[in-house]
Amino acid sequence: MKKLLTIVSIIVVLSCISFAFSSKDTETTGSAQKERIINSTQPGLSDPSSGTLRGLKQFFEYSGFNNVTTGHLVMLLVGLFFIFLAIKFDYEPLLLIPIGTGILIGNIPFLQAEGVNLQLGIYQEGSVMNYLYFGVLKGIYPPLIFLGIGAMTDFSSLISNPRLMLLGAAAQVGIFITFLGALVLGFAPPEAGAIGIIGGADGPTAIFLSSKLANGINILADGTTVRNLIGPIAIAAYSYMALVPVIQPPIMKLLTTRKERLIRMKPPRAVSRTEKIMFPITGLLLTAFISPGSLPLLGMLFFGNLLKESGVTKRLAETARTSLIDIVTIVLGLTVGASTQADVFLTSESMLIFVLGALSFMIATAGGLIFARVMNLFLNKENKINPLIGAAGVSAVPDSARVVQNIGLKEDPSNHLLMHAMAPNVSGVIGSAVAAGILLSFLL
Amino acid sequence: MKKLLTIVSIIVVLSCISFAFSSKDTETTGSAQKERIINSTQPGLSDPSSGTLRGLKQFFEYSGFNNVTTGHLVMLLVGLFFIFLAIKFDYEPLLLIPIGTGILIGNIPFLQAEGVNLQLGIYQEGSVMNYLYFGVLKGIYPPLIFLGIGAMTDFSSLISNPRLMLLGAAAQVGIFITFLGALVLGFAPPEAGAIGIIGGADGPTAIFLSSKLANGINILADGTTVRNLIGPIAIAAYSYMALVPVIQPPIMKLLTTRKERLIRMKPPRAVSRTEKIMFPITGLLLTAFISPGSLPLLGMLFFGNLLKESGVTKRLAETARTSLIDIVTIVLGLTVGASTQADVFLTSESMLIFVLGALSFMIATAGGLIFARVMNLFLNKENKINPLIGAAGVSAVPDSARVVQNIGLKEDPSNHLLMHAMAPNVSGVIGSAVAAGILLSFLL
Amino acid sequence: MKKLLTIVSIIVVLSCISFAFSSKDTETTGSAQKERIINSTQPGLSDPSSGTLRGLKQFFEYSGFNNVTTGHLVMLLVGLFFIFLAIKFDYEPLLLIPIGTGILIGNIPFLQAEGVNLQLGIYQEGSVMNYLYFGVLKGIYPPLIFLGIGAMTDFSSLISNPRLMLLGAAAQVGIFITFLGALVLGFAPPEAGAIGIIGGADGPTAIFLSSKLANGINILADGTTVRNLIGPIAIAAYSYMALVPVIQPPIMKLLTTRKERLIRMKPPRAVSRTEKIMFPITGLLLTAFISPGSLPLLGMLFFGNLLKESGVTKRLAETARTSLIDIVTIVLGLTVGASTQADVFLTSESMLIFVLGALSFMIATAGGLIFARVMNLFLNKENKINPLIGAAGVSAVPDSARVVQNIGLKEDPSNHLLMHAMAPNVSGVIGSAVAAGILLSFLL
Amino acid sequence: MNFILTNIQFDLSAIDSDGLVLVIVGYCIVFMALLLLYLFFRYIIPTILRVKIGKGSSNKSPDSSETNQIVEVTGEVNAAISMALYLYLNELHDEESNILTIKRVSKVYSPWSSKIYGLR
Amino acid sequence: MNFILTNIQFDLSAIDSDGLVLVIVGYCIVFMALLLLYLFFRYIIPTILRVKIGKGSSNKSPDSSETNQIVEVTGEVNAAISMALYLYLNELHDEESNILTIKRVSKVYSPWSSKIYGLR
Amino acid sequence: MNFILTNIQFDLSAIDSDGLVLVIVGYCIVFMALLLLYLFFRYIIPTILRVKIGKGSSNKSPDSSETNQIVEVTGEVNAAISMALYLYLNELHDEESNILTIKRVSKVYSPWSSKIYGLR
Ligand code: NA
Ligand code: NA
Ligand code: NA
Repeated sequence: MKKLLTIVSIIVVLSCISFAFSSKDTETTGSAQKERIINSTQPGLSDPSSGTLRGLKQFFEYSGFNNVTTGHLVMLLVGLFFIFLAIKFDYEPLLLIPIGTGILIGNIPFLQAEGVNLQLGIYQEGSVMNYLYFGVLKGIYPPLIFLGIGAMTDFSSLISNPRLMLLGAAAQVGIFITFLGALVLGFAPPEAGAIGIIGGADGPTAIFLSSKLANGINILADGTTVRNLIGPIAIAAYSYMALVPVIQPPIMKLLTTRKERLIRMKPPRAVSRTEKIMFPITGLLLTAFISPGSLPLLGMLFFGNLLKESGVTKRLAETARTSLIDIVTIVLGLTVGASTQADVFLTSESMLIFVLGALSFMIATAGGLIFARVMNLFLNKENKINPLIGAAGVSAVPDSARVVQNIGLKEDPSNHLLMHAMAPNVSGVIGSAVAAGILLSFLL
Repeated sequence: MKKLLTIVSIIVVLSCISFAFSSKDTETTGSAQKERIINSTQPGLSDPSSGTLRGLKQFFEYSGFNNVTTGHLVMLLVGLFFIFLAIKFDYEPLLLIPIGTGILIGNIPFLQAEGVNLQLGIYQEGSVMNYLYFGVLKGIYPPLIFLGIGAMTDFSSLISNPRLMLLGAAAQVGIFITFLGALVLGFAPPEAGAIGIIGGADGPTAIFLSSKLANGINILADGTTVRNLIGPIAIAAYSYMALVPVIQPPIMKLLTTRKERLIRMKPPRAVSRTEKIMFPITGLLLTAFISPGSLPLLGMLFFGNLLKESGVTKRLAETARTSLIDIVTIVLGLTVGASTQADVFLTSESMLIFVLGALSFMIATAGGLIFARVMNLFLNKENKINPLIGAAGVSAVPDSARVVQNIGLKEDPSNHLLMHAMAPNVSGVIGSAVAAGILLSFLL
Repeated sequence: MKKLLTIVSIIVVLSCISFAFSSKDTETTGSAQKERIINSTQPGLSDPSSGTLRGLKQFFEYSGFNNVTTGHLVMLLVGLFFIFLAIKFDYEPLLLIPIGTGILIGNIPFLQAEGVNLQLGIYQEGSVMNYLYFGVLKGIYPPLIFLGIGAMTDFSSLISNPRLMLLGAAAQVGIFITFLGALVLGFAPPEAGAIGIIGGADGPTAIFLSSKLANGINILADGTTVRNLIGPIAIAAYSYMALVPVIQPPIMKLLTTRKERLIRMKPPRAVSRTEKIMFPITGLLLTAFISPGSLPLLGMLFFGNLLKESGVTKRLAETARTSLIDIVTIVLGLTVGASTQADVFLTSESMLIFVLGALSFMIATAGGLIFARVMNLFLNKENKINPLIGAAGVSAVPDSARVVQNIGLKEDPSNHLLMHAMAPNVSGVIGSAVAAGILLSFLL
Repeated sequence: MNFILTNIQFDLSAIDSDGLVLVIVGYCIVFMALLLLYLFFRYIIPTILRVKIGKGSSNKSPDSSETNQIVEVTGEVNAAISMALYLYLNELHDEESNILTIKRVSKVYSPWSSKIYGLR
Repeated sequence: MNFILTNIQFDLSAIDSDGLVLVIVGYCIVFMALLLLYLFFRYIIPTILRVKIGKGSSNKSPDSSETNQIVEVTGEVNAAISMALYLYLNELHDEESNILTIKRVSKVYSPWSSKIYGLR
Repeated sequence: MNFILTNIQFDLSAIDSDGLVLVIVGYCIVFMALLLLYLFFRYIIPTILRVKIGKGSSNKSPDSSETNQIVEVTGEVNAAISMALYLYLNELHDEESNILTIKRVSKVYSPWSSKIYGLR
């Protein structure tokens, strides 16, 4: 109940407010910035007492108190809310703490006037945040994150029961339906593609694709520039990934019968070391031949996994899954958060993206569940799949697999679905990266 | 005694010599570079024996032996001296070893002639050092260092006795007095601001501010370019930070009475986890609203601290305070050291900066001590502050807090002041970052 | 036997095939790229069924299946072979796994047509690989690797018996002879210099020098641009370093008598901490004065060693030899591997480089062995050197020292040469870096 | 909310043939990619491993038995495995597993969390 | 040193009104920033925590007791804490604390420092 | 291979005076660099250390004894040292040393750490 409240509040607050302030704020900011006191040009003010007054005025001009807008305050509350969610409910804290703090840092009001560059804002040239943001804007961080993820992922469950991979493919329907939805709502095709990938439930994939398709740089066929939607898309993706334990259960219960939820699956077979080594190599070659656009993400994912499984490069795998991924996570989270600067973020597009994102997650979940039931029609009795594990196909590793485990345990406390759910869970990562590759080649 | 000798020798050697060679060296270097043998243009030298002679000559032209100047030798000695200090007396070795080695690497003489770029010097485009120096020049490394410092700092002492924060503010008087001193000595206002921050006793803050204000790039109102003072300022800041155990004690004894030095303070109260989490968040918002210019430093400091205190991002905090800060420290120290290339570093400005820096530290210490005595006038008897801890307000964490502890123990071997001194010590870091933010907004 | 087969197969396969496809592939690729379907320009295809067909066709256009050439397949096999070697025979796995995977990633076929930049290939602007490749192209990674190597190398054996350093110098003859060989085969002098350094048997040194001399950017005296040989040179260097246990033993047996191989050497003396600290400092100053061009590599090597030996910067040394070197190794290996994109790599030059590289290693080994025998002529009986350790002078740390140990043990199971072999082994690293510095100053 | 509904235009015509094609083809390819991977690991890899073993050395046979044998496990064992896997995943998610030793040591001592205050 | 004194010009007029203003305003703001932080942690945060506890669940009460209770500690205990803190800070400064185990383990064995030489 | 031989031109004239000079001078300098380093560590450093000890404090003397004394070691001890060094190098090469928990698991099997050698 508390959880439902949480998700509703996020959507409502973000959506409504983004509308309320999207048009008004620019004015406020504008007027506040008009009068910048330039010392040297003011004549006859040489006695210290009036000077001090003037100095205090200038200080006030520069301070956050003078430049604050409602938009800033809204975003600061959102940032605090993210930090609260992470600490209180332990929802994806490794992402929400950096992103939340990033939102705070990105929404400290400061003097933004023409010709004045204090090198503070993430969109100002020369600021530290701007340099760190480079890796987001150019899609460099997500592949490095995937490298680390590869070095910490065990694909055994998937290798032992490769049939379950198809569930990871089925759940990607969320991506494509959302793409259509975004088209309908007036987004340009590349923007729609980037928005659709929210349904892939993979933060790095979402950031990577939006940095390529909706980066505020590319020129569309009709001569207009695409909008920079990296911030809203990333925030939406991570928010809903954090809220997977809230979003999925009702859909899972709705789309499965009690009898289905009780299905017990055969325990997975043991997997040999050779198979584990073959997997990343085969996976890399197959997926990259089919969708070369997925190479930056999947190449790194499988490279990391090979470092782990080869058994001869343990120290590299260790570093990839600790220092390397941590450093990139810190910087990525912080800059993605900071990219939500109020005047850029609080727009009606952001709201639409949030609504589409929520739909996307629901459709993806439903897609996985329904496909699992369809598969069961073709399977003989002892090989039947518990359709709950279809929900894990959205990825959001490992949260959605845990949700499956919990729902399964509620029906039958001795039916552990986790190890089965891991297969669609990790194949969902592969599936959405392949989808990203296709969107990239068709829409770039 | 040995220590006094140390500090005097540093100042004298650096100061005098910088004068002696500031004008002469350019000539020497110039003449040595005139004649570069270009192989292909020399006709008729095709027999190997004369060729070998010619080759040896060319080798000699390129070698350090040919290009060395007195300036190089002086700086090499300085570098060796830094390394010696670090190993022998354990003065800030994590900084002095990289900086000292950097000075050696930056002062290896090599052929510098017009049209010849061997990509060796830190100021030559395409050299490795030049690429690594980018992070210094753009002020990227200092915030990352602050991230790590935040992830390793415990603000408990400050939270439990917030009154002591004011001591950290008081000591920043050194910054502003030095700013005036630098103006008097003929530095342009932005340069003077960067020099003043030496009195903040924080290496990263000093490097950050000088990279923004005195970077050799900005144009002043009168059309001249500011000088690049990053090197001298950083070296001065780190030198005096290393020498805090030498500089502070005499001033502390001079400005306090024995009775005051014996004051015992109440043990600090326990601090709850909630308060520890609230501190970085509140600190970030308050300081950034007051002085948005301090955001790059304090935003990162408090972000690091939140990673530590939130309790849900331990692995990120761990990486921030180990690999991340170590890597940045190595590269920062090395390049700051190498930026002291003799022909750039050995100037009269550098000497003035060193003198101003020493003054700055002394004034800052005095400021903290005197303010502590002033505070005592308003406090009732059982809450009196031991004014020694005012000296810790200069920051130089945790060296100056240790100095306080040692002086306190000399007067009364059972009076441990360390935990009290930590409060002004860490608030001094905040104070000088706020000051840096103000200087930045007023002088950029 | 199996080993001999291995090396022969590498050379033959790489050499022959590189010839076979160097000219043909360009045509195939060219034709495949001509017809790119641009959606918007095709009129009248609005019904979904024909649209789907068209979409499938476009998908196929983009997929690897359409763009594959024999060159791609050859390189994929090479990549798989590298991974196989690393896992099966444990040959330098820390390098061959990243390089092998890099070869796979770099040779996934994708649509490369004029005006189409899918940001996938390492040579395409904006691709992740291209950004990561920057550090190779500018010679930034190799010095960082040397920093880590310095922080993990113990120079004791060298300090205790400094005479053995000369063996590390002698083996560098391979570099210079190969340089001549490359000139004879028609390479421009800078290219020849970069090829010669393969004989230095140090991957980072080879990459560093080729990134400076044969980078596809520099302009020669006759107006032509040097070729980009970084890929072939790096691959050759690492391949032969991995194959040191195969290449060296026959030469070692050929050039030494059984009696010489039985020589026992005096155990090395103990080395004081002071000496260990003095070594990196002296080494840095001496080598840099003689050959300033070696500073980027040796400056970092000795800096790393000083971090280790100073005893006061343990945490920096620890990070340098773990996270830092691991991260750089991962990225360096991956991008060097990916730089072998078939159309760039499979040329007759690459084949020549492979042949020259093999010769280079053999000559270097011979040089070390022969010089050891020459030294013995001047040494009195109890100080005689076992000439086998001369072979360790090629560096390839620590593989060639292990080869010496193994060969020595075969002759006399109680004669452990390893600790003696380490001296020429590490001095070989210094020697080839000095040689690189000289080549750099003469040929840049 | 009224504002939102009136403002947003649902323009169904925006879904042109190109968009539909991308959706259909795209989804098919995602399926195809994972289907291929499935087929590969269901049929080809086992064949390769079997062939290799047929030719290969006897020390490879434990591998093969692992690969092909489907182990019968009782419910209790299954539960135990799941539990272990669950724990492992938790660990993976908290991502603390690999720095266990380090953390235990580096736990900063702070007097405010000390037992002498009787608060913990 | 004579050279220095004659060469440097002390130009007091360089301190113009702007400079003085910056010094006065700047120093005040630094004070203000830390004063605000002080006031916040002296008055507002405790209030918030108290309110939260007033409203909140009982499991928060240990927190509150932590926050408000000022523990009386004898001099000896105080000394012990300081000592410990001092040690901790030393550790922090040497910044070895977090890699203690590692170092102990990774200490490279080198025969030249070995006891069998009888040199140590 | 025929193709290769006919295609490649061995142009000996490409080795001009410049190239030869570079080879001769270059090789000499490499030798010189390491020779200088040798001479430094053979003669100058020991002298410095001796002078320092002559002047210096008594607590430096163990250092000096370390530096100058050449210990006689029997073949067996020598073997043992080599073994240890070999192990160390293995470790260095496998580069596992710095991560304790992991190492214990991944510790590569090495005959020298085996009990059958009776060395441990
Ligand atoms: Na997914
Ligand atoms: Na300070
Ligand atoms: Na070498």
